[in-house]
Amino acid sequence: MIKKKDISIVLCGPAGRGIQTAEKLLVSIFRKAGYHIFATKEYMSRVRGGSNSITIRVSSESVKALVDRIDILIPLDRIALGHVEHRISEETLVIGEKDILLNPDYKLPCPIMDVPLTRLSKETGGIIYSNVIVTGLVARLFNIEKSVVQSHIKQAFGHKDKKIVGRNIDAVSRGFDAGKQMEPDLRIELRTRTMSEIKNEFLINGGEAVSLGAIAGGCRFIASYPMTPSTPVLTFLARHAEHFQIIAEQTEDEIAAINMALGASYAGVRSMVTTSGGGFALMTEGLSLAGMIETPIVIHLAQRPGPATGLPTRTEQGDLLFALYAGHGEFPRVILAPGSLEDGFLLTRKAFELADNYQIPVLVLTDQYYIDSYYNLYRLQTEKSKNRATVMKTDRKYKRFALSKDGISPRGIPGYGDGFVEVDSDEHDEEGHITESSTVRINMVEKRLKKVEALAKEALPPEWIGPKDCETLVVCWGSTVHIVTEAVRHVNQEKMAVLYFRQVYPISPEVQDYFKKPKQMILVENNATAQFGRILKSECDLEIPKKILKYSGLAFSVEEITRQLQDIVA
Amino acid sequence: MIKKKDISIVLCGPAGRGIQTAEKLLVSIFRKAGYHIFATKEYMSRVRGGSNSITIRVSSESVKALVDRIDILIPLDRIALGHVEHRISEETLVIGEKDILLNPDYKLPCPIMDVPLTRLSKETGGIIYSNVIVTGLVARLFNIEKSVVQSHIKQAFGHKDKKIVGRNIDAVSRGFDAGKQMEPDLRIELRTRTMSEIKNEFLINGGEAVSLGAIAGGCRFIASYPMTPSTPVLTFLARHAEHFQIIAEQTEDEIAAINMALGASYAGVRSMVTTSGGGFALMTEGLSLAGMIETPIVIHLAQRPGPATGLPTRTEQGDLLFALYAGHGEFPRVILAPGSLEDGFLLTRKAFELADNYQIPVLVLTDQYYIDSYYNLYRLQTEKSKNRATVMKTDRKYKRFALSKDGISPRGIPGYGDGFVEVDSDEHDEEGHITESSTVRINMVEKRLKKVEALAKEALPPEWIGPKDCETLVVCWGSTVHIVTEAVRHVNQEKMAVLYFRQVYPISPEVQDYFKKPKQMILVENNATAQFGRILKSECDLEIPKKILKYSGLAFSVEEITRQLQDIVA
Amino acid sequence: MDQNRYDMKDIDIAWCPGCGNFVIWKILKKTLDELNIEPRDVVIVSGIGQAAKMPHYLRCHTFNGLHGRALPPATGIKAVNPGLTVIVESGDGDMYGEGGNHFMHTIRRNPDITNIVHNNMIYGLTKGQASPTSQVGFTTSVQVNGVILEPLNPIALAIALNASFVTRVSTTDEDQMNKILKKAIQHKGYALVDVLHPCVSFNKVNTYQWIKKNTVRLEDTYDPEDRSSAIQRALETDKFSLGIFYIQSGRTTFEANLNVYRDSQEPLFSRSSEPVRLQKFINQL
Amino acid sequence: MDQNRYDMKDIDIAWCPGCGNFVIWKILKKTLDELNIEPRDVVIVSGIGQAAKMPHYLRCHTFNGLHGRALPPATGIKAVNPGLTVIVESGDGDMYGEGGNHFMHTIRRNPDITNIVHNNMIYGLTKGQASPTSQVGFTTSVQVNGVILEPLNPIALAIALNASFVTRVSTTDEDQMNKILKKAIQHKGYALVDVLHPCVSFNKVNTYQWIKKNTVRLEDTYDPEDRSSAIQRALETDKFSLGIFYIQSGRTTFEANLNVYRDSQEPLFSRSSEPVRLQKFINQL
Ligand SMILES: Cc1ncc(C[n+]2csc(CCOP(=O)(O)OP(=O)(O)O)c2C)c(N)n1
Ligand SMILES: Cc1ncc(C[n+]2csc(CCOP(=O)(O)OP(=O)(O)O)c2C)c(N)n1
Ligand code: SF4
Ligand code: SF4
Ligand SMILES: [Mg+2]
Ligand SMILES: [Mg+2]
Repeated sequence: MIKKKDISIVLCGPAGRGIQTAEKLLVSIFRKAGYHIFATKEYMSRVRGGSNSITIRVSSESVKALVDRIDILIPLDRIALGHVEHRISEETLVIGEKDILLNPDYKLPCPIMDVPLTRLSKETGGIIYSNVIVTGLVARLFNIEKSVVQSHIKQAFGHKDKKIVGRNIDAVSRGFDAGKQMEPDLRIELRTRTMSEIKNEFLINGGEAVSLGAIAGGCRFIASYPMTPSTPVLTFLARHAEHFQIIAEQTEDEIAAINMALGASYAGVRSMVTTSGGGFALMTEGLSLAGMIETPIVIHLAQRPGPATGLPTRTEQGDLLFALYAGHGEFPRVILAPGSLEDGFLLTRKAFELADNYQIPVLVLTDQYYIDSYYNLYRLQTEKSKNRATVMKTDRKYKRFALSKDGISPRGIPGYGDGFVEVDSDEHDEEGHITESSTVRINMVEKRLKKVEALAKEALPPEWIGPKDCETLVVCWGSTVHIVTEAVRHVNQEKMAVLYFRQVYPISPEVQDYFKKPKQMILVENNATAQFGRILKSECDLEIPKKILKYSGLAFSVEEITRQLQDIVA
Repeated sequence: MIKKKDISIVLCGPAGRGIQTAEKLLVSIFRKAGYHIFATKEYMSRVRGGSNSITIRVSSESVKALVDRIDILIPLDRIALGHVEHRISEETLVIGEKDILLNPDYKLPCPIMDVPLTRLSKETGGIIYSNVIVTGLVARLFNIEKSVVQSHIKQAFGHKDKKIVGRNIDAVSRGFDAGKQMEPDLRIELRTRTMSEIKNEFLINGGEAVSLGAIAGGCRFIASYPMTPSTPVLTFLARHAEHFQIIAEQTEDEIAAINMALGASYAGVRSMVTTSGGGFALMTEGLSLAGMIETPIVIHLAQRPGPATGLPTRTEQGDLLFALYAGHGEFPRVILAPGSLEDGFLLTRKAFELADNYQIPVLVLTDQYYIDSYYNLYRLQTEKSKNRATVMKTDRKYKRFALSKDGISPRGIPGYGDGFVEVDSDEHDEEGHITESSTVRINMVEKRLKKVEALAKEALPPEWIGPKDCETLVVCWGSTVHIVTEAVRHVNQEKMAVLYFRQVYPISPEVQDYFKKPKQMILVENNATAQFGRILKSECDLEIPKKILKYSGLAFSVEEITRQLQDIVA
Repeated sequence: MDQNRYDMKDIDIAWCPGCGNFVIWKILKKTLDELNIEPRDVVIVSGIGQAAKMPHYLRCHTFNGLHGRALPPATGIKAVNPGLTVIVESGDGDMYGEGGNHFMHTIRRNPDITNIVHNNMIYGLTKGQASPTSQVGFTTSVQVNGVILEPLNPIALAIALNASFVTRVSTTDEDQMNKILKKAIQHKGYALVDVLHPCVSFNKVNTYQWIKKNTVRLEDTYDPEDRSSAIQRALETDKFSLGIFYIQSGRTTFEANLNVYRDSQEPLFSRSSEPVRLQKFINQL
Repeated sequence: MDQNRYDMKDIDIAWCPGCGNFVIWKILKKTLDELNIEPRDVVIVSGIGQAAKMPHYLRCHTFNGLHGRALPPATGIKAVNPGLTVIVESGDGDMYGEGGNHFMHTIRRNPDITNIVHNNMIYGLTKGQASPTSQVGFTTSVQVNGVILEPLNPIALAIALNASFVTRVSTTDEDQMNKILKKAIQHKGYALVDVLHPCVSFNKVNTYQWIKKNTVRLEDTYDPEDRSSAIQRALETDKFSLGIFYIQSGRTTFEANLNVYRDSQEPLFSRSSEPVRLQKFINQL
């Protein structure tokens, strides 16, 4: 009998074989049962075939990070088994049909629960039902009631043809019964349950967190071109465009996207684009335009491994410095990097506020791991979006680029007031007309760059997670935060803390204080060249020689960071 | 009588009024006479009208930098006079027609040589001859023989209609005679002459230096889209394409340009693009592709003030950090920044060698001031371009991305040998085929980044100009070098030296040594945010708090730097 | 021309004396005035080039964006505030070269904007390289042996893409330009107005005289509603016909298709945010 | 099909079982084989998408570049080594969407390359958004209320741009595809081969049956040398005609126009550098 507080289940199989369906069913069953859930996936850049895997953690305590460890493995074919082999230990329980999964001379280091999937699925209606069969089986192992499982199936397939619903119920029941026959010591028991706490929560992934944040931030316009892993934000806003009165347009390319969004923003609505590496590269000229015409824009940049097309469906934190310096010429910007789902919501909302208040481009940096990971979370709370520099009604004397102390000019829009709103990608005077005066040029450069000071002052400080008087401080940013935090807990609860940067540029000037006490610092980044380390260096004169870097295209696991931290502090 | 070693003449007038013709004539006359010449221009982004100016320095010693000082000013209209007013001192001699140039209540602080240009030009054939008239006048002031001046006119206009040649000779002669009548104390005498030394030299500007360097580097293909100030390199190569067997193609946009050049490079010829800010922004995805497919490419990036369209015809060093981090993902690159014309030639040649040897993108960073400035220079010497990693003949086992110790794989091209040459913008295996293996990914990331070490070792060290045991070291890069060097000579010959970076990335590791001795360091950059300072900080841990920055869209003048250096060391 | 509501005070116009741009400028101001459209309701959007400097010379709202990228912001502006009259000013390089992809896809999108292209068959601002409409053999500092690419035929292209209004006019026929521009602005949907005009500084081939000689008005009996004959006429190569080649009246505009305007015509910018709606949504997820 | 010289060993093909891409793959290999072109003389250039994965499944040289950017490198390759057979493999999103500007201008440039576009009327690799050729009303995860943009007609567009070879074929008519592809590759100049094919995973509308039903071969008497009738046929909307719409045989290719090949046919890459020539030049400046 597996008795743990925290069980990790891995589903693995080729694209198109339904592991997502199994995932959805299991997650909804576990949720209903009152467990904490975390799930994430890694998948290939293809529509059918290959090997993709989903890791689900089911726990009686809050879990938010990827682990390597597999407690229960459900591989749909032999290739799938090979795909995750390095994660299998003696304590793993593999569920599946022995003959399909193993070749004669292969010795699995762990028990296998041999399920006659071929027969069972044939009895149900075909191989495509294997995913539902194993779902029933796993549910049984977790001591879920049969009727509960069946009702989940009904709910999930309810919109389909009756025959199909019936077959799926049949499939899940056969799986359930197969599970029942298994030895009782294969049963799983989660040590404690915390039902009540979770009941009111909801499950969202990173893509949804960012999308909800955009809506909360008052986004009314999104123009984008599909690109993994950034597309979910476009599809989410498109799906709910009508409900939230948003224009969601798929453009011919990324250049059109950012320029169209800038037009919409110029005309008065909060606008965004969502993109990834190569698409962002194409937007850099438009980014520079936003800087010049001081027109707010939010850019969601979901990173994936580069250069070029790279690994389209995998993860990396490799575009940070590019994001920081992208666009020709000199102009201010802000880069936010949510690591928690809550931050995905809050920071994206804040991105719209900052963009509006300072009339600048604001980047929200995520990555595939962040976008595709989810866990249960309290129901996010909305509020009327703060908007200091709200659009003003213009008068006849209106000047779009009137010089001001803080570099911010009152923002008018066409069709609201008696003034003319004129913007120009050339250097321009206060009215927005092309100029070649070097005096005006100097004033305008200074006007634009003046915003940097206030932005730095307003910068979100990093979050200190752990004991204030730690010996070792582990520095990370964005999507790695939960992984690092869990690892630190394993290594040394008392003497190690995490410093999580959710804003990576500009950096709050107080940051140096954080670095004074700890004896040792370790930097964790999901890239090869420690890009955030360079920012800390050039912006705050902080050097962190000890680094944990990963650039295989995959996210860190808790165990990986744990091991490497142990090596360093040993 | 003006007796100086070094006279600065400024021609100023609206676009389309022939100040360039006057410049060409004067320069060829002075050259023939054996003077050193430096000239540069600043001009507006328009085809007719406005006010442009050309500064020509005529000297008995080598001069290579812009001065503010005007010894002789030739303004073609009142606006022109106003345009350069701040550069006029009591010692300036203004040449022109009083009634046209001055309004009644305006008091010029200096002598004006009142020339009846309206009458003289009317006698010749119209106002368009004023430029040639003043040319004759200035020649006379410099004691040039009339016949010499006339023969220059013949040479310059020889290809035109006889009547036009005659009129121009008439115009220049009238100017000459007008000059003769002027008081002898307005005559100009250059103190020493160094005829022989200059006779063998030639005059080229920065654009030509880069273009000749490209030809010397074996460039066979250039694809580009016109953009000031980068276009001269395209037009130069296009003009001489036939002679040097080069394909020069104007593309539909910058994206096509870099991708086409990469195709040509893949197929085996040395290829380049020339562009400026916004065009470069559009190329960043292609830059990242070059990094991924390890295909050599030289990018000439002629900077102009941004953001966005900015000041299209003006100068700035504002794209350094963008150039350094442009392109998504992580891959090596080199950035060279010629300051002298000789370096324009040598470094562009070297760019092609580096690109080929390391199979990487190499950027040559110039700016408008650099491109449009010229002086006399020894005849550059060519040599067979070095090419360590020359293209190999492939065999059947050929693998384009074979792993190797230094990260460099033997480079094959299609149609030369029995192997297949396969490149892929996705992460790929040694053969160049798409892969999702994380092991291969790690190997390939490391393969690409391994080159950085060798590149750093091979980096050109900065040049130390001045006393080795200086107290103050003035650090600069690229186009400012001559200006800074001349200024330092004015401030303190003995205790001040210049450190000129011609390679700005990667930086030679020995650089730290240069910074150990001097008591004080001063950084000079033609931008607002001290971008090179950030590189010194993040790459070499060097902080230079004292900075001289300029971001008006204009180049520094010698006097400006002199003054600011004096203020700092005072 | 009399003082009109689009005139600006104290402007220094960067165009060369004698350039066709002045004619387009004059006619544009006149047409807008005659249509009785208030400057406060007009946004002129442009890219970069000599033509694209136009917004600086008219009293109205302006968005002078990036080279080649005038159409996307124009679409964005129109989408969030359909009450505005949106006019795109562009050059042949700007629109058909750098901006070619947006040209094609904006036609497909069909926002209600008027796209005026100053077609001088050359890159003016960058001092005389070939543009996509330069004729074969035309020599420049880059095309030293003459243009070898097939000139782009914007009229045929737009009709092939089923643009909803396609016209070619010329600065040599001001009267026609004025009349047609009026219709183009009034047309509901994307309208291409390709204007032939001489670049006196750099294009020594396609001069005023050349344009005069090589253009002819479409006959009065010509029916612009017939796509098939429109494209035939567009493909003719002996002379450049002037007039409205093609009108497709029935087509819905991009904005009209947007569901944000299904129940309300209020421009998007003035709608207030609804945190309660979002909270409800979150609570139901 | 028998083993042929373009077959690769041990490849894991990423396409979905039943996808039309397999048919194009088979026919392409077969055609190249029948034309007796050696793999060593072929470069397949592609962008990004499902279609664009093609180069990985043929034994020959390959340049798998960026999304939308296949034509520029193909042009560069052909220009420096005209002896190579250059084939561009692309999807409808890749070529007509992201790559639209290169599509237009490459047609104008007319390099001798064959441009095969796998037109499945959808973005396959990114899991089913509308492409420029998606039909009006087609719903997807982004176009939730259906496509509102006018579908792009690549055939009409190419003819309007005076492409030198324009054809539409379909995976439902393998025989015709094979014959026409042969001609396209043999054609000297740019050849557009738009191939209708079903995306079985995401496009549930334009299926194999739908294509079968909605296509018809151009009649045998059809004369592809007549541009005017070609464009008429291209604009027809009731059915998609299959066949060669337009051939313009006389046109010079881009490479043939390059002066580097005027006196010598030697590919550019194998010409040695000439420092002496440059020195002379410098000495005369
Ligand atoms: C991205 C980018 N590339 C190039 C340029 C340089 N540029 C400015 S205008 C222009 C061409 C202008 O030609 P056209 O659009 O025909 O306008 P015209 O000046 O002839 O009216 C070019 C190439 C630029 N500003 N931005
Ligand atoms: C610059 C850039 N933008 C977006 C993408 C994402 N992307 C890859 S393929 C593709 C569309 C594929 O559609 P299509 O070209 O029709 O090919 P198919 O998969 O249907 O064969 C997109 C949007 C990318 N790789 N690069
Ligand atoms: S350069 Fe040509 S198009 Fe531009 S303003 Fe001058 S004449 Fe007109
Ligand atoms: S996604 Fe569609 S086009 Fe791509 S391989 Fe699958 S069926 Fe074919
Ligand atoms: Mg033009
Ligand atoms: Mg497709």
